Amino acid sequence: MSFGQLGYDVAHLLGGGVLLLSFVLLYQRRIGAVINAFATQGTLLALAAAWQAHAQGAPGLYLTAVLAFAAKGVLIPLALHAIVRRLNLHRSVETALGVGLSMTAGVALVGLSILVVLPATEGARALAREDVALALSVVLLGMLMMITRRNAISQVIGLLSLENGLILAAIGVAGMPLVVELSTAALVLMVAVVAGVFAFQIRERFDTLDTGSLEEHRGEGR
Amino acid sequence: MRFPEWLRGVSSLRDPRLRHAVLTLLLLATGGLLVLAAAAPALARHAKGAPVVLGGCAAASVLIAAGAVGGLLGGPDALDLPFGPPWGPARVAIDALSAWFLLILGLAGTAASIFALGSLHGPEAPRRLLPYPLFLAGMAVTLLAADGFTLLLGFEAMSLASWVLVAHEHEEEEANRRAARIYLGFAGFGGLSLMLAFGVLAGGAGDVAFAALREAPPDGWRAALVLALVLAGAGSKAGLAPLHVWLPLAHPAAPSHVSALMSGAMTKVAIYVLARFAFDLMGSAQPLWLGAPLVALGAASAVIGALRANLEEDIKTLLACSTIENVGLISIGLGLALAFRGADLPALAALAAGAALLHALNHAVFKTLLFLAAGEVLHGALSRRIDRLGGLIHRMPVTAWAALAGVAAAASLPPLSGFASEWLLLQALLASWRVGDLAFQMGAAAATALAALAAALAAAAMVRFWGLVFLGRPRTPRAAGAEEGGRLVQAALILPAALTVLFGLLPGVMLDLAEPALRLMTRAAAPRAGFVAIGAAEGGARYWPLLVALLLAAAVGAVVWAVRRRAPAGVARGPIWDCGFIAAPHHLPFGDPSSQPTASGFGQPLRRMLGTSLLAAREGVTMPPPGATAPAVLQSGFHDPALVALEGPVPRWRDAAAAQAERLRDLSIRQCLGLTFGAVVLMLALLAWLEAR
Amino acid sequence: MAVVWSILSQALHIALIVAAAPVLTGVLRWLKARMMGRRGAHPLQPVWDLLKLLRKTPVLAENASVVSRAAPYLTAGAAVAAAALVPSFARGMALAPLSDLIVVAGLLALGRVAMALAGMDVGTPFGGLGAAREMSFAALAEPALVVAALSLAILAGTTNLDAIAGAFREGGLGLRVSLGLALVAMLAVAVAENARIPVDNPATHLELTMVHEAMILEASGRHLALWDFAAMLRLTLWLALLSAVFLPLGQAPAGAGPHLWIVGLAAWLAKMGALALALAAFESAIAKMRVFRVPEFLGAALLLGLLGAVLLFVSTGLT
Amino acid sequence: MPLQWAIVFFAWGGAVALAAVPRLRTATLVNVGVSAVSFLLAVALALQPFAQHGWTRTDALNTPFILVSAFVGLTTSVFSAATLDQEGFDHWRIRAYHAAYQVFMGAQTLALLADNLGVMWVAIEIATLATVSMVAVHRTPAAFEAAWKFFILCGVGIALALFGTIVLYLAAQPLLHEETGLSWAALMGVAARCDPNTLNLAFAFLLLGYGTKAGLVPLHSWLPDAHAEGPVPISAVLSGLLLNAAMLAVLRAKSIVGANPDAIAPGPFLIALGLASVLLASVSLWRRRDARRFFGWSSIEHMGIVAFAFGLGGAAANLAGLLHLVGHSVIKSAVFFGVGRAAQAKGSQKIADISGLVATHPALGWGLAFAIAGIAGMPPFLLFASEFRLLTAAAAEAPWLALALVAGMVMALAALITVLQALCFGPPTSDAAGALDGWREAAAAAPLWLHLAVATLLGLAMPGALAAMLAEAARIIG
Repeated sequence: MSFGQLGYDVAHLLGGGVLLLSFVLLYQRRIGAVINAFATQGTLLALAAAWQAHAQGAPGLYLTAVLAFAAKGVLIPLALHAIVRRLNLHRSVETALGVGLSMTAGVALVGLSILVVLPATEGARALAREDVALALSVVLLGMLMMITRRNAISQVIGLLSLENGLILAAIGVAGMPLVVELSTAALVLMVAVVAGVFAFQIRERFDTLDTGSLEEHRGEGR
Repeated sequence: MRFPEWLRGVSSLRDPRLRHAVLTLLLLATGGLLVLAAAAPALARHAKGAPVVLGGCAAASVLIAAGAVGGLLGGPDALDLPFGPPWGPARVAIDALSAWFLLILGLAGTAASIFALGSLHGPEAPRRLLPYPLFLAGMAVTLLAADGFTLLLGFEAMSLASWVLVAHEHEEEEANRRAARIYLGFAGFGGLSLMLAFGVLAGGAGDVAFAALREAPPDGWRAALVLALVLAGAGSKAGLAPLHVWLPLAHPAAPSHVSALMSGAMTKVAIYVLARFAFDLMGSAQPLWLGAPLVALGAASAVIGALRANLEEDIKTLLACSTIENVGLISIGLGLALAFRGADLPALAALAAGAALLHALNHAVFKTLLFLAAGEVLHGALSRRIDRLGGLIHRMPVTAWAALAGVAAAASLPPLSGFASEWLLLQALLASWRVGDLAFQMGAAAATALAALAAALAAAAMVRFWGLVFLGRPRTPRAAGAEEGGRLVQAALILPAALTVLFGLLPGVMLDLAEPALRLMTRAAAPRAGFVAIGAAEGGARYWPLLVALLLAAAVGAVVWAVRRRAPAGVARGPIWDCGFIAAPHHLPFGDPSSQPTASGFGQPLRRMLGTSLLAAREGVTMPPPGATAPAVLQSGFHDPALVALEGPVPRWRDAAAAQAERLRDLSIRQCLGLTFGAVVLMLALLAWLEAR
Repeated sequence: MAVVWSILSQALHIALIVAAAPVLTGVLRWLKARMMGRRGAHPLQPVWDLLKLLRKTPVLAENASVVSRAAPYLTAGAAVAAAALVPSFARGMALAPLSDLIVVAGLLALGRVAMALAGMDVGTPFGGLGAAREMSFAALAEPALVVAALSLAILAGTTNLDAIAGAFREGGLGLRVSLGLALVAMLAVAVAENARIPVDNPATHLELTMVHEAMILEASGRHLALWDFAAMLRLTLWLALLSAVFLPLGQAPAGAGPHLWIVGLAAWLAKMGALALALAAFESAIAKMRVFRVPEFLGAALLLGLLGAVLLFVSTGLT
Repeated sequence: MPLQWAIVFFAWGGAVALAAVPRLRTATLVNVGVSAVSFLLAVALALQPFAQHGWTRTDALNTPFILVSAFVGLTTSVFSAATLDQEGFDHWRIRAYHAAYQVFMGAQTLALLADNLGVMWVAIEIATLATVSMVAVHRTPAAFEAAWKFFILCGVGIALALFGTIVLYLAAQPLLHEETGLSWAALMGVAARCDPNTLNLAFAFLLLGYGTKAGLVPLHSWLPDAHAEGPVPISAVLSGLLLNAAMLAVLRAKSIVGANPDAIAPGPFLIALGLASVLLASVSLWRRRDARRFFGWSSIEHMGIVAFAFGLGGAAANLAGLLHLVGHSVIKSAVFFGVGRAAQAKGSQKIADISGLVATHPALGWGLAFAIAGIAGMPPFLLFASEFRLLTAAAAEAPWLALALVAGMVMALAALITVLQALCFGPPTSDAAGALDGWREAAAAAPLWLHLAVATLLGLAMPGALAAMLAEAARIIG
């Protein structure tokens, strides 16, 4: 299928949506809003997976879609909300890149990924190429978010959206074997991360979630 | 007819089966040493354990010496061991060059082992017992190796074993730990440098077997790089300036018999590696300048070492410095041989190489002797500091006279061994003008002056050593109560002393024995000079040690006879005229030490003449107020510039770099992620750029 | 026949030089005294001194070891052996093959070391002081001598004194500036080796300045006689060496018969006399320098020697 | 069930069983038993002919490392049996620890065995998850900091690796049918015909992803802290085994890209990362005050050397790299045994608090001394052979790079010697609590000496079959 066909357009639309939400995550300051944006991204990803399942006729991807929706669209956001409530952070507004700056950085990263991917994937189908480009952008934006946020939860969300990018890439490549297994495994990793931050934050009872407060505790000091 | 030639003429020595036997004998001796090392921890528990181990070491050393002579008289032979590195067998071989140095190792090892055996008191700690055979075995392996890996295996094993021995008193003194630390650091550095040297030499083929290396001799910058790396690796091990700083620290820290081996044998093993590279592996078609760095560094080491020997106040450190001087002289000889060979003067090349080899042998013997004597002094008078010794000739006559033989040889006095080899070396230096190149001639003239200066400085140092330790009056009660060692110890001292005299009287025989090694190095033989003489060149100057000795004896005899005819026999004894010093107080029954020359006082003239400029030496005299009876005190000290550089700027640069690196480590998690992110973006940008092109 | 002549000449040479040593010293002292306006002692005075000392029983310190007793004989013996090797009136003596310059230097070093050790034997301050200075000066004199020997070896192709003398006698080397420089270097070395002014004052016993005398301060009787005799012999040896190498005129060639020896003998005596006169003039003309100026003196000698060698390189390179 | 899977699932079954054992003594013994059986299984596997079996394969490249990891796993379990009570675990943590240990061992073996790159990725992720919890197990702030950093950085790294895997499939997609799409063997087969640019992209992500796990500068930040916290045995296997798996993953990726003539040459990237690692570690070593962190940094240095070797390529350098990996596993785990035991005995892992070991604990002290000397590349251990091979090859190929490498190695060597003498020599410091009874002290020192013996054997008399296997592997990775 090529440009101008329905399948292509829908897949493109969904991928673009995921990317757009990455931008939202990037400049969204309020923690609650960040979590919601992430939930939306997860849902969109699930839709994308479902559509790919339909388009490629790969029933396995439906499973991926369901998992993605359940975990990323519902459970993890709820868990994160719970943490936020437990540590009453929902008011907390934290420094992120300003809109303009985050936009420019993001656009630059998207440009870079397109510059890299499109010539790199001439062999592959147009849809796959688009998808990989979008996925790479999402990955890079996720990393950018991780390094611009001090708040542990925002960092986790950055990692999660980064992983969304991976799933996006995985489902985009038609006929990828093990895609379900891989996405599941990645999901497990993410859940583990959330559980980790959960256990870790609660146990430590840091008055702040600022990861900077960890630095003092490095072994053998400074 | 040269002496060994009729021996060589005996057909049975040419028999290949005999050559195999020689190599097998040497390998068995080495293996035996390894077995001893393995068994040492268990044996150390029993009272008879230590004597078994050390006796075994002595026996193995004798075997090695015997095998070496066999190797010199017989021919070369090679063998592949059934084990080795993961990529091939370990190759061993014996040829004239390695045999010559094996002879050195055997002689030094025998004396040292007997001494250790004799100075045993009760059970020996495993950490002192186990490394010793390993040390000997490591040196033997290095000399027997026929490929780069085996050579370095032995080289580093030798370093590691001796490091344990250098650190044997680690609990007592920080100084020993520092010595051991610096020593092992230099050892590792040397090993890595030699690895690179083998790599550059092997080139693309990557085969480090000697046979393969000889096939493709390097040229141009590769040859220069190989030489530089070998000088860094083997040179640092031998104690060539400026990488000699570890030597005066490490050699004294070890037990005396180990110090003797380190100075007598280990430095020679390093010299062997140097010679093996420069004369054998790098091929014979090397340019003249290849010898220049050896001559320059050798001259520098000779002067620095000899001068420091005049300033040190610890007898073992003093001897270690004199080792640096002698290594420098040997390296001058090797460098000249290289230059002569490059200038196509084979006879002179053989002369210089002969001087180097002969001096290596002589130095090994007399330095072993001197270190063993120092050990005996330490054992008898419980101190290594000159200012706590004195007058020992009365209490330890055997040690004193044996040491005197070594001292005279080290001071290069005729007719002892040191003079013979240094005479050859001077002849080689005096002939160096025959190399056409003017710059080299000037350099060689300077080297001649420096070599002579070093020799004379060594004489001064040796007079200072022997005179202050064995002559004069005891400076401490312990020195006054010193006692001679047991029979074995005396034997261990007399053996090398006898060899020193013997090699001094028959240098020609030893030179003839070394002839195959010289052929291997320079494709020529040392100039013939008849049976009892050594000669500079055909029809050139000659040195007839036996006749000179006879002449000297006759002259002394004549003088004695003449004096006896006119003078009354016997002497009268009286108190010393002590230059008006008041009589010593009662708490000093052995006289007032402060009315005797001290170590630093004796070194004063040379410290002022040369030390201030070369070693940043300083001194200050604190005079007592007029009328006080307190002695004036002379404080003095000096720095070895190389050591200052090693412990000054180098650590500063390192710490500066480390400080920068720490900044990287202090990053927060986010910044670490930033590093990863940066790496990804950089990589992607690079790819985009690559694809754009 | 030649063998007989060579042995004869050798024996004659030894007797001559041993006899000449004290006389030369006497003459030297007499000349110096004359130049300074004193009458001076009889030239044979040193001989009488030696005989007198020989008759006396030496006194040794209680803690003197055998070194004190053996060293004088060794030093004197070494001096005799060295002197036997330096050609005087004739070449081709029996021991000519042994007469290597470096061997001679080695024998002298042997004597020097023995003297230094004797000085340190009883552990008095002066002995150590003298030994330290003596060895230090020697350390600087040695390279100067060897560098001078370098020039000779380049010109004569060997360090064998007999051969060098022969080469300079026959080989029309002509006057070379480098030879002159070598001569200066060797003169400086000779002055230092023999403890003459300006390096040392043979006539003083002033603690702070003396070098040679400090070592033998303890010696007496026959030992002192031997020390003095060795010193005289060394002086004679050096003068003989200089004359043999640098003014080889009149020397009888190898294998020549007695008739030529007469000429050589006369020439040698004349040369020695001239050198003694020069030395006396030199010593009475200048003052002794401070001990720690000596290195500069010897260093200059060394540099002159090196300069001579370098000039030779250039000239050999050109021809 | 084929042997390949048997090894993995036996370990995981053991993990399940161990999770149910609360008593320390029984748990440690069961752990040793499971490890011993796994070791026997690994030997049996190594004796079988090479084969590809579904998602797994055995070839010359991974068989030696499977043996090594099974061996180190066994000795480590023995060490932990002797010293675990020093960690002061309650019974929950005892269960968790042993379960995690076997899960890690199974995942590690799977990661080595995997032919399918996806499976390899999953295995490495499982190994990471299993160890993270162990790094944090002591619940000190420092432990949490180390675990959190380990987790986040390696999480990102693994994510990058997954992306690389996906792109790699994308590259091979036109040429392969679905099921074999991620098989390394199949990819090697078609690599030459793949789109080079796609391969480049995949390699970039695989290198950075698995390079993070291998602790290559600048992706190394997590390594020293993760190796310094948590129980000693975990440090030993983290440093000794997990790094091998990551490095092998990098190698598989490199070999695929290297098989395509039009793709970028992977060598220079590896050389750059390797040199950076060696140089940075060699200076950072001088600032360490914590013994276990010190040896964590030394792991970075050695991984740098290995990366340099593989970057150099060619039979000699590759062989050197493989030998170095094996030797590093054996000796570095031995070093961690020694340091860990010393830290337990002295009650602190600060270098300043440990001194004079050879006087108080001769077996431990001398063992540690020689292990550190071995890490520093002294004979007769295997690392000496590998460094010799590497430096000779490097000096022949690129002398100036070799000089830079040697500069770093000399600096690191000096640091190692300094610490060696600080720990083992000098006036002994007083022991804290934690003296073990006789046989357990012996059992704690035995693995150390066994490792030294093995390292010597491998260095000087490596069994011919193993040597041939490694030489073949050096040829495989090109």
